[in-house]
Amino acid sequence: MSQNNKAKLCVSNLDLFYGDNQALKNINMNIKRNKVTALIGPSGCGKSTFLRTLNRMNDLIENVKIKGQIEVDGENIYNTEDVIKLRTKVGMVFQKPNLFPMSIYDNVAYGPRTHGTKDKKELDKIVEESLKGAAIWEEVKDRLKSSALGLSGGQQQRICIARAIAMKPEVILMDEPTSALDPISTLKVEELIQELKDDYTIVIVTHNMQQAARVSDDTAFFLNGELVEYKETKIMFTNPEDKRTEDYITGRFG
Amino acid sequence: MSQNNKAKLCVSNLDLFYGDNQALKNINMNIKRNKVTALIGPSGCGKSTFLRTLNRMNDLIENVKIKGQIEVDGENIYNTEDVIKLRTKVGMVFQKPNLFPMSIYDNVAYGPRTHGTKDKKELDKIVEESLKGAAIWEEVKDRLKSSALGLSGGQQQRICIARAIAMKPEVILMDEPTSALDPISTLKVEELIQELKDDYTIVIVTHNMQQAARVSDDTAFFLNGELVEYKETKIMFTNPEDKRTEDYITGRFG
Amino acid sequence: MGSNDLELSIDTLKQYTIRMIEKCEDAVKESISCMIKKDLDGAMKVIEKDDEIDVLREYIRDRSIELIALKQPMAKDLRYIYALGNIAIELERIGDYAVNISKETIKIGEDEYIKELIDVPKMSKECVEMLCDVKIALLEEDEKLAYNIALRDKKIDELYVMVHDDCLKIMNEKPKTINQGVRLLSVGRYLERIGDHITNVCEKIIYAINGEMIEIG
Amino acid sequence: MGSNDLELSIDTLKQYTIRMIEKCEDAVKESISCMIKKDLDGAMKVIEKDDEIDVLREYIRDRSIELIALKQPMAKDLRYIYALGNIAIELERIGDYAVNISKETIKIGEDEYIKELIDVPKMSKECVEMLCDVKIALLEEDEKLAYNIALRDKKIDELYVMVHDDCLKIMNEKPKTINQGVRLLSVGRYLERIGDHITNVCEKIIYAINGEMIEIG
Amino acid sequence: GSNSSDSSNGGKVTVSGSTSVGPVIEICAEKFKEANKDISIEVQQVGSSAGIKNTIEGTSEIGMASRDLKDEEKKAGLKETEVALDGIALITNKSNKVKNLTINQVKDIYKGKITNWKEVGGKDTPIVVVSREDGSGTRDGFQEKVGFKSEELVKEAQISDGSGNIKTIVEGNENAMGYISFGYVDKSVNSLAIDNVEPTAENVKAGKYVIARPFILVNKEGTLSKQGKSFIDFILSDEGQKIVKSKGFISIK
Amino acid sequence: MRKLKENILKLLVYLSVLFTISTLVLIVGYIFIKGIKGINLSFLFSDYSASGDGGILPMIITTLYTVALSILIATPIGVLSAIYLQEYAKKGKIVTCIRFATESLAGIPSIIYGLFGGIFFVVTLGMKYSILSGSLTVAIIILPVIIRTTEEALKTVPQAYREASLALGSTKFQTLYKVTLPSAIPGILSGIILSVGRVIGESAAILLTAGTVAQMPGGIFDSARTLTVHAYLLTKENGDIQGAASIGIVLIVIVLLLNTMARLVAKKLNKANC
Amino acid sequence: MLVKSRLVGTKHRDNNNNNKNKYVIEKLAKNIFMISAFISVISLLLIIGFVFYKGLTPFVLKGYSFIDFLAGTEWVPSADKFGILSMITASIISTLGALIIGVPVGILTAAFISEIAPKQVAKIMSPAVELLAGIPSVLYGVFGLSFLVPNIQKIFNLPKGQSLITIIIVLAIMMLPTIISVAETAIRAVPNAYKEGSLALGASKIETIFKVVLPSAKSGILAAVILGVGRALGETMAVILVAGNSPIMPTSLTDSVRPLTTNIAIEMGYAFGTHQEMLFTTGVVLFTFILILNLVLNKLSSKAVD
Ligand SMILES: Nc1ncnc2c1ncn2[C@@H]1O[C@H](COP(=O)(O)OP(=O)(O)OP(=O)(O)O)[C@@H](O)[C@H]1O
Ligand SMILES: Nc1ncnc2c1ncn2[C@@H]1O[C@H](COP(=O)(O)OP(=O)(O)OP(=O)(O)O)[C@@H](O)[C@H]1O
Ligand SMILES: [Mg+2]
Ligand SMILES: [Mg+2]
Ligand SMILES: O=P([O-])([O-])[O-]
Repeated sequence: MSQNNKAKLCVSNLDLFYGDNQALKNINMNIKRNKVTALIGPSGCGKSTFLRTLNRMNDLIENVKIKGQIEVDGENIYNTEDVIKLRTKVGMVFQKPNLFPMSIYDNVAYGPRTHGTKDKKELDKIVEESLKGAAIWEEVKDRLKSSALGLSGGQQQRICIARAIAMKPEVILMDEPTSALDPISTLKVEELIQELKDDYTIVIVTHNMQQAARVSDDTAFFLNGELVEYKETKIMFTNPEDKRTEDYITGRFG
Repeated sequence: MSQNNKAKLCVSNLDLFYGDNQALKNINMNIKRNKVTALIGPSGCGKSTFLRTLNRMNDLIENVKIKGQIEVDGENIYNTEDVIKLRTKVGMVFQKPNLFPMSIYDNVAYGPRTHGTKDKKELDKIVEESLKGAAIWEEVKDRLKSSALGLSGGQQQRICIARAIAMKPEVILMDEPTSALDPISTLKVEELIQELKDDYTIVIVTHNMQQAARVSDDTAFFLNGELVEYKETKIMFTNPEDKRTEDYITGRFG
Repeated sequence: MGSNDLELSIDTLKQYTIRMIEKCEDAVKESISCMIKKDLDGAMKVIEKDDEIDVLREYIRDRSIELIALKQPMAKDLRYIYALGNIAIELERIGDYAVNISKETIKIGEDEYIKELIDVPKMSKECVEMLCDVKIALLEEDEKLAYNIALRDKKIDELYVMVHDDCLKIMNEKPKTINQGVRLLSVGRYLERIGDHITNVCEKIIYAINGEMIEIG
Repeated sequence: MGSNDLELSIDTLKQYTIRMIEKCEDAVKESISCMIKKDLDGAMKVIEKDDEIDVLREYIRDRSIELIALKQPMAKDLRYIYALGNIAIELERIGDYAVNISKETIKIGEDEYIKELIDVPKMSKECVEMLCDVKIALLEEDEKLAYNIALRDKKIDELYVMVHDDCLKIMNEKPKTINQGVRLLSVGRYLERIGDHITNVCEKIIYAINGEMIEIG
Repeated sequence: GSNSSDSSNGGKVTVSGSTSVGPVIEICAEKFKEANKDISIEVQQVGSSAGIKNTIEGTSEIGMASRDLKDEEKKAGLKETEVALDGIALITNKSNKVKNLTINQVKDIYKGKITNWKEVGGKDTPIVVVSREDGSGTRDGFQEKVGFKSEELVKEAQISDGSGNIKTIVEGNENAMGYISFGYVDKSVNSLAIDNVEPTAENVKAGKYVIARPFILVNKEGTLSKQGKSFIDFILSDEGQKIVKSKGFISIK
Repeated sequence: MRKLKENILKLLVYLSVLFTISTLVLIVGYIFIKGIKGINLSFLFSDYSASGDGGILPMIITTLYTVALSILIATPIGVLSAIYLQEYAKKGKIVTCIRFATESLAGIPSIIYGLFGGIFFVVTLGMKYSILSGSLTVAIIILPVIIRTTEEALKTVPQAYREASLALGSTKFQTLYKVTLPSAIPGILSGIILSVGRVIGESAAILLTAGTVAQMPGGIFDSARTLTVHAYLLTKENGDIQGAASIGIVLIVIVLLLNTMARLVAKKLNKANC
Repeated sequence: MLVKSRLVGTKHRDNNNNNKNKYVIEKLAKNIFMISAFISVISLLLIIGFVFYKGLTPFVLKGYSFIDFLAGTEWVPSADKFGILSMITASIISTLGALIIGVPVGILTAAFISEIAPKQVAKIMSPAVELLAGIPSVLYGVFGLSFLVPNIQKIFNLPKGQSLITIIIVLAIMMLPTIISVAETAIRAVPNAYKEGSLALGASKIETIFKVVLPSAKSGILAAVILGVGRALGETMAVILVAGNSPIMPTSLTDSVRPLTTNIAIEMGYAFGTHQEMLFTTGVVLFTFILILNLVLNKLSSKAVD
């Protein structure tokens, strides 16, 4: 397959159907390594669906039919049987902070433990590194053993990110990661996303154009399952090419 | 009481306690007639609490103690026994569209019916007018009898507004009315709010500073139960006086 | 509100800009015609009227900042607001030059002109016509037109060279004319600058329309 | 990112603005010193170097639009971005005037000056000093300083009047000097304009700091 | 399943059937076990028919019935052993003045021909007839001796599925009349004389009190275990018959 | 007018509440008044005697046996089925079918279970009247209860937990035992406790399957009599209302204990979870 | 501001572990779960099989008429007369009667507990209702027989207290806890937002309950009612003691009747042969009622979801 050297994820000719209903139409998109790529578009345009194809979370839904190719580092993810490996490589953070009802420590250690890391010291190290990576270490280091659900929304979401990081993934997918947070927590998570891009390739779905503008390097605009426009964020928001993009981002849509 | 001629609601020296915890501290605020007043501030600063004192929805919560005065058109609302009358005069729209699981028609007719309007023709008229007032008539006029829950979030929220309007209130309180909506629905509701201010005095709580900036004439910034700054929106967002306001609206807070 | 209101406001800004352009047209036209007619009172009026242009500029500046703060414009909306803010600065400058021309008129006073004013009115006419077209370009979002208007600045530059050379020639021939010559030179210079500013306005219009910032001429 | 990044970017814009001011300082200083020293090559260089100023202006303009589009700045942040965008326009103009001065230098060429250049260097010195102080005012958000700098424009205006009168006197006395006199006049005029633009820059700095748009002088 | 049949050979005798017979057999079992500690005896009170059915199906070793075997049942190869006689007493509420009825009056009452106490010398109140359920041994015996058939039973009759229930009903309702086995009669109700014959064991034994029936134990021909046999023998022994007597039934001896 | 209507409605509500409370007080009070005389240590803890003045110890033991056995049988099956239905099964005919089956089972009157158990376990499988037959029968009775409550408990586990776990590269099974089940435990437990109550209260089905032998059971293959069946037989055969009421008190106390336990367990686990 | 204290060098995980085992366990677990699930299906099939096999034998093999069975009003097993119309009628009337009392009382009590009662009161009432649900039905029967029956006889001045009305009262009491607790859950599940919405429109608390809360909870309440119906229709032990059990067509509420369930329970011990099979047939009829009820519930609840 032709492969962009800089691209971490190559999506070609992707079609996705829920039953007979086509939710994604011939998507072609190369997502750049160590960049933040934002997916924007009106509700129901397929952002989440697209995001979830990238780590095959759509497998959980019945009646989904997928055509086309998605390559991570040149390897077609729908050719492998080993979804576990894929999901380890492509982590995900969800709209609502969805920490398990366990201690902070156990939450972050969940992934490594699942994958067989048993050694206490190693786990300690992973947990610490991940929490530091998610810029939340200082805030929680003194209460790693207390329940994670006692934290504020923004802290929880950063722990979710730490939990994802603990798997040492290469790509982190985020589906509206701040839509359940207040503005201040949102800001913190946005700052974190910016920091993370040095080490990870990040794809983020957001309803909030301002957020896309703030955090992303590239932005993709979806509409009715189509990828309408995909380019550098700063160009996208100052000078989009497609009339529909223009209308959407200036609030003239619909 | 000294009363600003233009003020619809006069709040003076308002303190509110939840048990021993003071949630509002000496609030003084004159809310102008036929203007949109936005309340902004970080989570937990008391915006919702303040809003809910204005139509005594806090009465429902146990252990609430209120000091100070709130006057609507010069009448102290905590002196009257007739909460029902107050709530008829001061309508409310909530964060999530909370339509009753009835038909669109019945939802809008709920208020008038509760207050004794039985006449079919009169109800029809009220419903139509209210739906028109909420800029949703065209979208629903052909399915007034179908369930209100089949509508999109934005439509539902506008019907909530219609339902409030049907009571012919003078003041409409809105607590984060668009935070559960997608951007396009949000836009529609915002447009509506702008239209409504010709006839109503509107107070809106929002987490979204951009929204406050977009829709309001005046903005009040709350912090830790205090009213930090309260002035014309355009001045607030271009040249706030208080350092804390400045920090909050420029995202440097916390 | 929302998009609607924003558009309204951008439209308002545009309307004000158009009004400003009109005022600049008038100012330029009047300043030169007063000069020709030696209408010192008229010149005085031009100077006074510049205040109106300044007020408009302030209004547009304030509105555009407000708009940016309150409506979070993006893409074209943003470009328009930004461009109109800058256009207002250019126009204000044009107004200032008209004032400067009128000031020279007053300083020349009742002295007879050292030469027949031929090129200066031509320049002024060209400027006024350009401004008039700028309005159309702005209203109809016509980037081609804007570009073509900007190109017409060349003609003004040529005329200025002629004015400059003529004046110097006359001054050299008749040293007595120096005082007035210098003033006429300045007037020519001012008109040339007005042309430049109109070009800038055109550039900004093009930017607002398609997001490309080009330098014309 | 978030506030952090925004600050970074506003800081970057400021840095670029400072650099632009420095370049303007140099340009003004150089253009006059070349004029005095009749260093035509130097003058040529000043003209060439103006490109750098233009590039910076473009950079600041583009960044400020981007910042507005991408970061939704409010309050002071917004005022700063808007002001820096406008300051860049003013600075570019200052650069242009330096170019114009250098062009006059070149046109005067090897001719001996019709008078000793006394006031022009003074004006230039004043401008350069003002620009230097502007940097401080900008960096330290010192609105008082900015205001005081703007007030110093008066001195430049006074010097210009002197230059103007001197030149006219000489030209009237020695008609041969007309050609050069006109040029010297222009140079004075340019420096006066530079002073005006610096004033504008100061106004904008004050606006950025406290949100008040005042007209100084 | 095979386990339990093993154990029944080992030392367990399963007995099931009539709820009238049950209580007395239970006591016998208790006494029997005192002497034969290694043998356990399970007594199920599930009704005569169910007991017989269980015995036929092998679910129980011994069945108890408070009535004679039906022909169909006999055909299944059952051997019956009469272990006691039981009188069936007609009972009325304590407050009821009627103390004696003729057998024909009883019949007419149960057939619904007499519906008011006044017709038999009592107060002017309706008679509430209480009967056991169809299939009950007590009912079978009662109907046979009184002389009417199931379908002739007055339709409005209260049907109750246990002697205790009948007693409770009669105890709580002054209009009620019911019948229960002698073994359940106590002071809480009146028991009526029939044709002036008091309902006593002696009168039954003497054949004067006619409403009576036998208590029988059945077992499948040839399958009775040693323990089972010794249990039946115990019941038939003097000690066993004493228990029978002590519970108000009539010894066959 | 509006006030009047409101007052009438209010009155209706209060009448209803009065009715409910008074029936509760009446029933419980009646049973206590009738039965309290019979309650004493020897009643509770001595062996039953057919000849009178025995205790109810064998019935208590039998009840415990039945509860333990039926719960042991039904819980794993119920919980595992619920897991299948909720976590694994694809929506389709089979699931609809299973769900319908469980729902139907839940609705069947226990007398029908009795009929079934009485033939199937007692006769066909040759288990005779035994605690085992009885327990198997009640196990089927409580199966739907356990399935239902477990399903509900699983449903209340936020989908987000599962997605989070899967997205971390866990398998479904890992997700299940590390995240989903622990979160569902309080719900499952309260379902089990509910079932215990159901088993204890069951009479018709047990009567027809476990028999009525009033003896200390030697094992699960013996027939025996549970407390409820005993209460029933006392009423039916002896008209011994007082004895039944005494057992009633015991049963009510057990039910109360179970309910309190359920509450405590749910509360505790909830706390531990949050 | 975030504290940036990240360790340097984030290495990405090499995933060379073999995940094969995990997939095997995964499959195995799934199959075990599936088998468990089928046990309930098998149970149901067995029950249906046995009950229907037994119950239909007389009609298939012995030539009895099912129509006569359903339409017959005479039940004299020893005379070979099997008609259960009166029992069907009795079951239906007693269930309906119990519903008429139990449903409104139950729903209003539930509304009281969840909406009106102060927290403390609700805290006591909920477990009390649960207790009511936990009392074995035999005890209801004992209570009914020894308390209700004599009192009803007295109050209504009847020859006997065993009657439809007694059954109805006992069943109504017995279905109360079911209805209350299910309806309470349903009412509690009504989003607070509805209540606030209504109150904010100037409605009073009672108006809110009757106009918004109860209608919103209607699908849950319906489920409560249907569960209550199931309980009433299937109740045996309590009814047996208070019904009087005369197999006659009821003509008034004071008649003794024999509902379907008691017919089975009362005679099962003594029945054999055709008689026994006919009792199974009674079970089949009962069963069919319950299944129909279930289907209706399913339909209704799926409708309510829409
Ligand atoms: N599980 C599903 N089954 C069937 N259709 C689905 C499913 N999930 C999503 N869809 C449909 O696919 C389309 C895309 O949905 P998707 O959730 O990807 O949109 P989205 O862009 O994420 O919207 P939002 O911003 O509201 O989250 C929608 O039309 C939606 O109705
Ligand atoms: N019912 C209550 N009982 C006790 N404390 C309460 C209650 N409701 C709110 N509070 C407290 O009062 C303070 C103000 O809460 P309020 O809900 O008004 O904040 P808010 O500004 O609306 O926040 P948000 O933006 O998160 O909605 C908070 O500290 C909160 O914890
Ligand atoms: Mg989505
Ligand atoms: Mg709030
Ligand atoms: O229970 P019985 O068979 O003896 O009536």
